[in-house]
Amino acid sequence: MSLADHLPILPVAIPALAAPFALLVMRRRRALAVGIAFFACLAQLAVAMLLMERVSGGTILAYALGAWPAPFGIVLVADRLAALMLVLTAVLALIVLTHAVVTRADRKGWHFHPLFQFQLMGLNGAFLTGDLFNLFVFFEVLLIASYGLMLHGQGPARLKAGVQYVVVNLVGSALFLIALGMLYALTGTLNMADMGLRVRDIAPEDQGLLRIAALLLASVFALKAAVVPLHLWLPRTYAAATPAVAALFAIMTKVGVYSLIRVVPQVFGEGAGAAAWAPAPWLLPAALVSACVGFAGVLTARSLAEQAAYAVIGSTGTLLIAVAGWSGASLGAGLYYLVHSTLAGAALFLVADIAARRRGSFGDAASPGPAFAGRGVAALMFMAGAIATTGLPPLSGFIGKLLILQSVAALPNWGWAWSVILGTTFIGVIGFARAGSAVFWKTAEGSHAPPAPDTRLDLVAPALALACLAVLSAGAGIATAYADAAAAQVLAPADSAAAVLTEGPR
Amino acid sequence: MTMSVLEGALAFGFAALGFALAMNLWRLVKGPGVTDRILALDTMVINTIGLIVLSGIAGGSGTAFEAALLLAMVGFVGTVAYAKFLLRGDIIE
Amino acid sequence: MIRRLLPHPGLSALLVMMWMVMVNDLTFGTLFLALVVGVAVPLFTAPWWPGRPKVRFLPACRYAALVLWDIVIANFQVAAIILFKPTRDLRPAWLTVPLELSSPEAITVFAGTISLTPGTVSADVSACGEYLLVHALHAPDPAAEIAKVKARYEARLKEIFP
Amino acid sequence: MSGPASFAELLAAALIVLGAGFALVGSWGLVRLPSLMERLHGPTKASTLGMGAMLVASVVWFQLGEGEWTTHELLISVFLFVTAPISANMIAKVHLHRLRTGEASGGASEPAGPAGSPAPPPGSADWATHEAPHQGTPGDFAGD
Amino acid sequence: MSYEFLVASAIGVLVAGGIFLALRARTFQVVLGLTLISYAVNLFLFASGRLVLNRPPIWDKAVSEYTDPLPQALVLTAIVITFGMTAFVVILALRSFLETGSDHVDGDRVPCDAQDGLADGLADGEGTEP
Amino acid sequence: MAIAMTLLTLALLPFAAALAIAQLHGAPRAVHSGIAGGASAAGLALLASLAAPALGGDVPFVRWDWVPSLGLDLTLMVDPLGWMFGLLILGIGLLVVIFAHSYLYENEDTGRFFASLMLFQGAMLGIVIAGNVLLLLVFWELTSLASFLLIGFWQHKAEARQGARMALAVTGGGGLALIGGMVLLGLIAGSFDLQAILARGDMVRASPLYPLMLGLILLGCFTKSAQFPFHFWLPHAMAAPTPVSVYLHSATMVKAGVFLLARLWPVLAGTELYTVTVTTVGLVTMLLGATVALFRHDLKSILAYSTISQLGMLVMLLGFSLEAAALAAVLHILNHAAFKAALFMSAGIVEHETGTRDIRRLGGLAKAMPVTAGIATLAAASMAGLPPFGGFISKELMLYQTPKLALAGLPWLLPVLATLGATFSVAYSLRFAAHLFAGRPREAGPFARAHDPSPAMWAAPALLTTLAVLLGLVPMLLAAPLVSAVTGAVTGSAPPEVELGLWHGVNLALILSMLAVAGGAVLLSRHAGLLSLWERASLPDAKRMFEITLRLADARVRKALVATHTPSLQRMLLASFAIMILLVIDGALTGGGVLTGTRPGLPANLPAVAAWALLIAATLAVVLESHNRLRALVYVSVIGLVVSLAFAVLSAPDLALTQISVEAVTVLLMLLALNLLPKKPPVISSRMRKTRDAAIAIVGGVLVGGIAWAMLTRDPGPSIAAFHLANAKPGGGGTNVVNVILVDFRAYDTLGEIIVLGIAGLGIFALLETAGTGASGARLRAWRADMPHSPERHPMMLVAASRIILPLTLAVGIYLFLRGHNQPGGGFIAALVVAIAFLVQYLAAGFDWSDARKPFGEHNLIGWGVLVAMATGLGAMALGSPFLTSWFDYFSLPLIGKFELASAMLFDTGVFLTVLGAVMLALAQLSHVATRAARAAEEAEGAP
Ligand code: NA
Ligand code: NA
Repeated sequence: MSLADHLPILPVAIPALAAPFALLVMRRRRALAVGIAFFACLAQLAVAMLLMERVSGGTILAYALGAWPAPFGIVLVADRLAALMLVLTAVLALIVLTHAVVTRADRKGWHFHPLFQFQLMGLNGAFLTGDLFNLFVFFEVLLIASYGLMLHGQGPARLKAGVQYVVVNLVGSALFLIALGMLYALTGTLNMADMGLRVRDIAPEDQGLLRIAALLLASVFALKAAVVPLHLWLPRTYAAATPAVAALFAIMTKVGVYSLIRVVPQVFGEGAGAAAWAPAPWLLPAALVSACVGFAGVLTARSLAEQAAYAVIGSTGTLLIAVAGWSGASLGAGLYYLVHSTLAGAALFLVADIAARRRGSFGDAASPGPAFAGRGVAALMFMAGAIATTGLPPLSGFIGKLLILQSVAALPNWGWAWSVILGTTFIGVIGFARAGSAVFWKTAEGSHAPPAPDTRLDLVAPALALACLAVLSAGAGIATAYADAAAAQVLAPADSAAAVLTEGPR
Repeated sequence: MTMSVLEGALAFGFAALGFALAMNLWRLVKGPGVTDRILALDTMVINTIGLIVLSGIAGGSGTAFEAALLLAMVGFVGTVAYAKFLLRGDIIE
Repeated sequence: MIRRLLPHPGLSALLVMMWMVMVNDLTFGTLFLALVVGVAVPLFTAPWWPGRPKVRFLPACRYAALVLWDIVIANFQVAAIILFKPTRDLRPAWLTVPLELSSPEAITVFAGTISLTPGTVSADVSACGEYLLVHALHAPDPAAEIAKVKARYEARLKEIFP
Repeated sequence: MSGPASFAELLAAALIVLGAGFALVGSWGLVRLPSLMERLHGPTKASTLGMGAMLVASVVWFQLGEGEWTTHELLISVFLFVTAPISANMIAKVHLHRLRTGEASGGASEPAGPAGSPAPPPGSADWATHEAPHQGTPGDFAGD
Repeated sequence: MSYEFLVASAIGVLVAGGIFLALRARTFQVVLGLTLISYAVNLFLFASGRLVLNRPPIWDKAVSEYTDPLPQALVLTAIVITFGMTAFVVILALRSFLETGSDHVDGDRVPCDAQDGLADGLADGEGTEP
Repeated sequence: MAIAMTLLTLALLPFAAALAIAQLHGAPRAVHSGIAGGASAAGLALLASLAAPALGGDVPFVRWDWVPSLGLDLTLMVDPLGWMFGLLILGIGLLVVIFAHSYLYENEDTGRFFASLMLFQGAMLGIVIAGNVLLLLVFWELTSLASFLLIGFWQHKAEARQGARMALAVTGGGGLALIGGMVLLGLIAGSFDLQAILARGDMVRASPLYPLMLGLILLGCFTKSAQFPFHFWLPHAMAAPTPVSVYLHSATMVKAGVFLLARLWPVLAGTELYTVTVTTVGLVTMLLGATVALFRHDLKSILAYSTISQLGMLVMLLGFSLEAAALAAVLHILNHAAFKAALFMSAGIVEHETGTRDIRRLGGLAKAMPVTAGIATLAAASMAGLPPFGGFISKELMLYQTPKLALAGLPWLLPVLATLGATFSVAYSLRFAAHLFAGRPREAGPFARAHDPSPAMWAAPALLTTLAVLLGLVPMLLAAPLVSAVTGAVTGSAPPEVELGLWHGVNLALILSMLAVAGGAVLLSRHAGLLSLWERASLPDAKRMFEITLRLADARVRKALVATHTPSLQRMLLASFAIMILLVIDGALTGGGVLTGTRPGLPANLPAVAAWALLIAATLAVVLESHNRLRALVYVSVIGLVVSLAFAVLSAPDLALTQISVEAVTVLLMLLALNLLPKKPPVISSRMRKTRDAAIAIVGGVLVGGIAWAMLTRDPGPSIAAFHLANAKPGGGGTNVVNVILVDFRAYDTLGEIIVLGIAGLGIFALLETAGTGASGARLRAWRADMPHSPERHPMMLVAASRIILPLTLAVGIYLFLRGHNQPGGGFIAALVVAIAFLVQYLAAGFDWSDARKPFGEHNLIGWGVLVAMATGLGAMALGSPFLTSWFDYFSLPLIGKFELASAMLFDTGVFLTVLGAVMLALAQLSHVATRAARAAEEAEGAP
């Protein structure tokens, strides 16, 4: 095997090596740790792009770990969707890392860089795995790393929110294991492609169990995706986290969405009898309510970070409206919107941090404060982030929402979907305009300009995020074509099964 | 089918240990002090070791041995930790 | 050199024996590994065992046999007490045993012996290490009991830990 | 069944009955004896002769019944013999401590048994549970 | 009574106890609840290989039937992960208690709610004609 | 190709200018206005170059792909309608730039101003030259955003911020409806290409979705064009600098709605629904705007309401669905642009020179500023529709059309109401001129300052007024060809013959027009009385209602949100459990099947039942006595013990070992934590809550237990585990199949698992390292044990025993590690055993003393452990196999005999190191945390 054949493992191996190296050098040579972190992120981006290039033609790369053939060993499956998520993660990671280093957020607590790399390892692993139990393991990796990152810097609010975040996710993990146990008991396999084939043979008297497993598994993913009413953990967690970390967390809810997209068509698709598409009827209503609740939060949020957190809920809801269609077009629209909303959410958190860093004691409260250095630029960035998040033109949110509107128009409940998507956009516009004009336009009487921040480089990371959104908008033709192809691939599990379940090297 | 001597002995052993566990449970719930409960737990661990040894004999496999060995070590650690907690609060000072 | 390699020879011997028993396999390979463990582990743990008590090996073996025998006998005696002696006839007592042993290891073995033989439990040592507090389940004559443990165990232990 | 096997069976059976019996007696003591210090004597049976007999039964059975030497069961006994007195000692210390603090505070956090509270040792020093050991006393090699 | 019934009912009782405790108001109880739930989950996952007596999955020439080893490996992984998570949450709960002086899971009002008072300053005295 | 480049340049020029201005943010005002003016002029030139083909019927057109799957293409086209609007946008834009250059003060942020202005220009221009309706939407919303920036330019002013937000909310919100409508339109028509859509009018109007689509599109148009009841944002947008008002409210922003109605005329117009709705809304708006305008006092407010009124008229005309009416609308668009821009600029000049815009404080300005007075008066006359100005012609055309439509079945209604509107128009127009310039000054202050500005400032309005006049005098020369071509483009048919002139003989229109002029004069003469009447009537203030609605919505939503989203863990978990229960019930009810399977059960013996009873009792005890924390912990230990026993008995020795050792470490951990927590806190849950929770708990328990029962009573199907059993020895080199799965078949899981532990260790370290500082440190230092302590730290017997227990346990650890591949054991269990060995040492001899003698650091253990495990995986890659491919072989040495070496052992070493490091790190950090806090405080005190 040449190095190129090992491409699928590298997104996991690189951070898994970088993290311990960073850990071992961190205490004495911080600069070296930062260097390792940046190098690792760049390498991940390069690998992810290479992978994307390899799979964009429709090839599905299966990598049998330990050379044990699927379904007996664990396989990594790199298809278009996985590659897309990997690239997105790597891009986001670079942006967030830049921000953390520039604003010195990485020095506010212990072990930022190892935790950050482990977080990336967890994310990449979850996106690549073709094995359901392995998905659980990497969920745990990314969760435990996220606990560490979420608490980075500590302080009472973060600790209180942290307890809730951790406990809720522990319950989620427990349910994941129960669902896993049921699925193994019923199918005798853990490989998702294999499971998708074996569910066809399940006797009618066992299909009730299979359906329960499907619903439980979907609800675990919904918990991670912060779908209403399983979203209650998110606002405070994200608002309390260090902004750089919250920006990284923009992708955490997407892991839940990704898992739904990955697992439901493959395992609980047409052949699954009573369990076929079991989560689908629950998903659309939940998605609609999520979008409403999220943007209601955007309307009434009292701080920019809180607003960004609710925006994450809202955009995940919007995204799931598309996913709930389970058609090639709607899923393709959803994937495009997924990429967009991740970057947009990150941008919002980062801009909120710019304001918080410069407004002194006023922080990022959505109320008037002092006139601060770089207010104009920050205002523009906030506006751009808000435009992207609400889905106004010309940024990618608009294209994403148009795609979703068009793709769900063929569904029976399109009226609801349309009303919610357009209505929440309206609410979002009002909310962002209010908060933005209060923070970036209005000056509180008697407030003195706080000292200028130690660095103006903190504008770089949000600018990068926004630039990515601009690229995503300008290149929307290519991006949507890729997203559509990825969706088509996801919805054709037989092809993926054929690619994964070929005899391995042993 | 008649029961062999060994099977009889094992049945007695299982029953005796089962009763022993039940009596430990009674002391565990009854107390009255936390000291009694720790003692009950300690005894319970020993009876469990006995159960594992007996089931090893009954099953004809030696794989239960490590569990018994580990339980012997760990039961001690637990008892000492509880005691140290009650004596000093901070078990590792 | 030997002393540096084998900080606690008794411990090393014990470990070799224990390894052979544990692995349950009487071959040269196992013995080799047992010797490696027997040397390496005490070396590694030496910092946590600062003293270096001298132990006489043969008396120690004799002592072990004696204690085993006493355990068997005492078990039956105490079982009889638990099963048949009514609570009101029970004469539990605290015994304050003056100690002639001085090293902590020796006192611990002495106290352990008293605890292992049913009917008596070592509860505490005085702060200066001069007395051992023992609880007896049924000791109508505490003084005799104290004399018995001192004669039967402490005297022998003084030989083992000179 | 062949001769040796049945002998092994008999021996093992006897040892099992003996061991389980002592375990039962120990636990029964735990239930019926009047206070903690008395009850503390119960488990000693279970962990010494009770376990010992059952472990020997296992050795015998595997040697004579299955034809393989298994000695590692004895190791469990070694561990129990090393640790059981320490466990008992620590529980007794807790008892003494709670007895004394209960008396000091007037409340009865731990009832004294029929033997009552132990008298302090002759001399100036108290029992170690109640008094921090002085310089040069046994437990003091470590720590501090 | 079968082992199956014992295990299934034990799982049920553990889950019920765990849920009840997890819904309590203090971190310690919640942690206890999570512990109970994780016992249940480990047993559940283990049970997915069904129950078998005296057939440990240790390969042996003379034995042809074994219990299913895979769930055991999964449970092992799950136990380890659960342990890490439990350790983390215990210490997090303690740390949160130390920082805030309260071990209530819901805690006091957090900054983003405390800012409700600032809400009036949010907009520009809306509703009044300039 | 040349056309393509021209179109592209035309579209991009304003944006490029905006970018350039933003880049040169710090440059002097002249640079900014120069770039803006230059770009506008260049745009005009480009547009002029397109005049011949655009108006000649050979529409310049270019198309690039953008998002093909969406139907969103970059299609640009300049048809007559687009050309005319482009002319207005660029022409008036240029004049606005010139005007603004003088109007703005040097210290103002001209960079931001002109950049926003150019952004707006680009967006507006985009709307009119977009050849794809989705692209049009892009520009449409962009105008809302750019206008938000422009209206809010003076961000320090509350009214500017409010006005900007309101404009954004209304026009942006309407834009969203428009998005819906346009997407629907595209879906109905089967294309988003404008020309394709325009060709499919019949198909669109026949669609059952037509009414919905029409409603949505009209919402977009009406909000943008400030039609009733969405008109209220427009007057408040006057908080913008006057050049902005000129631009937005004469020629551009508000005209976008009118433009779109005209643009989609061939598709939308003609149905009764369309005609009635659009006409009525336009009529009402016209009347309302005209009426209110008469009673406003702020010059710009007067003009704003007049704009509303004039827009109402345009909308009404387009609603007629008649070619002649469309023609009138087109002409009036030109007229309105000219006179309204001139008027706004005049108002700006007046404000600039006098310092006020309140018409009640001004008067007689004709003397002080004759040029301005002349310009404004002529423009107002055009607005009033007096001959011989352009406004007259278009108004007459309008009145001429009114009888052709019977509203509510009444043919006279429309002419009457339209005339009434015209009457008010005359009145407010005349008032504007008369009250401002005629008579005597009302206040001395403003008048004293007043004088004509420099020509640079009045040149632009002068030019516009000239146009307004000429449009009346020489309409055939100036407007007819354009109006004809544009009308053709609007109606989608051949350009009509156009006859424009001041005199058409005496007809109804002329009579109505005369009536209006007379009525207007009367109204103006009675203005004072009417004003007091108006001010006494309390009319609903739309803006106030908007604000109140928003405020109320905010308060209500916030309240609901706070009520449902209090960060309550109990609520989060309740929601989670409830949802899971619902889903399980759904699955069970709809999935079908039976509860109990056919697999025969294993009969349980007495100790099994006893152990089960132990577990149940302990669980109940934990639940019932959870407030007595130490006791609860003891009960949990019992549960752990029973679970371990179950694993041991049910053929899972590795699990038993793991559970047992994890149990011990967990107890230590909990005890360490419990030391610093309250031991018996008061119970706070109410009885109700407990009952509810108990109910949920029981349901949850029954469901999970039931699932477990269903699972256990079913026979397993074929499992992949058969492969593992068959290949563990030959393929993995180990007889302990569980271990081979862990370190070989699924080593990748194990890698993740140890990393989880490692991260947990790091996270715990990060959490506790700072515990000695801040509030936590203060609390720790103030912490007093809540139970009496024995003074003895290190019990002698324990210390002595630990000296032998440590090596013995380590040996057991090594043993478990070495044999793990073949028998129960392995790296993880070994690591826990070794950790326990050290913890006993810590327990006995204290942390500091024991730790000082330890030759390894926990961080390094974790780091190296992960690296070793990774190295095993990467080593396989180096040898040309996939990551984590195992290798093993048997060797034989003299005396020692045969032994096995396997890469899995190396991997297991990594597992061992990581787990040991993580466990030790967690417990070591947690131990003596209070002591450390005190020590840290002492050091901090001693340091300075
Ligand atoms: Na004794
Ligand atoms: Na193992």
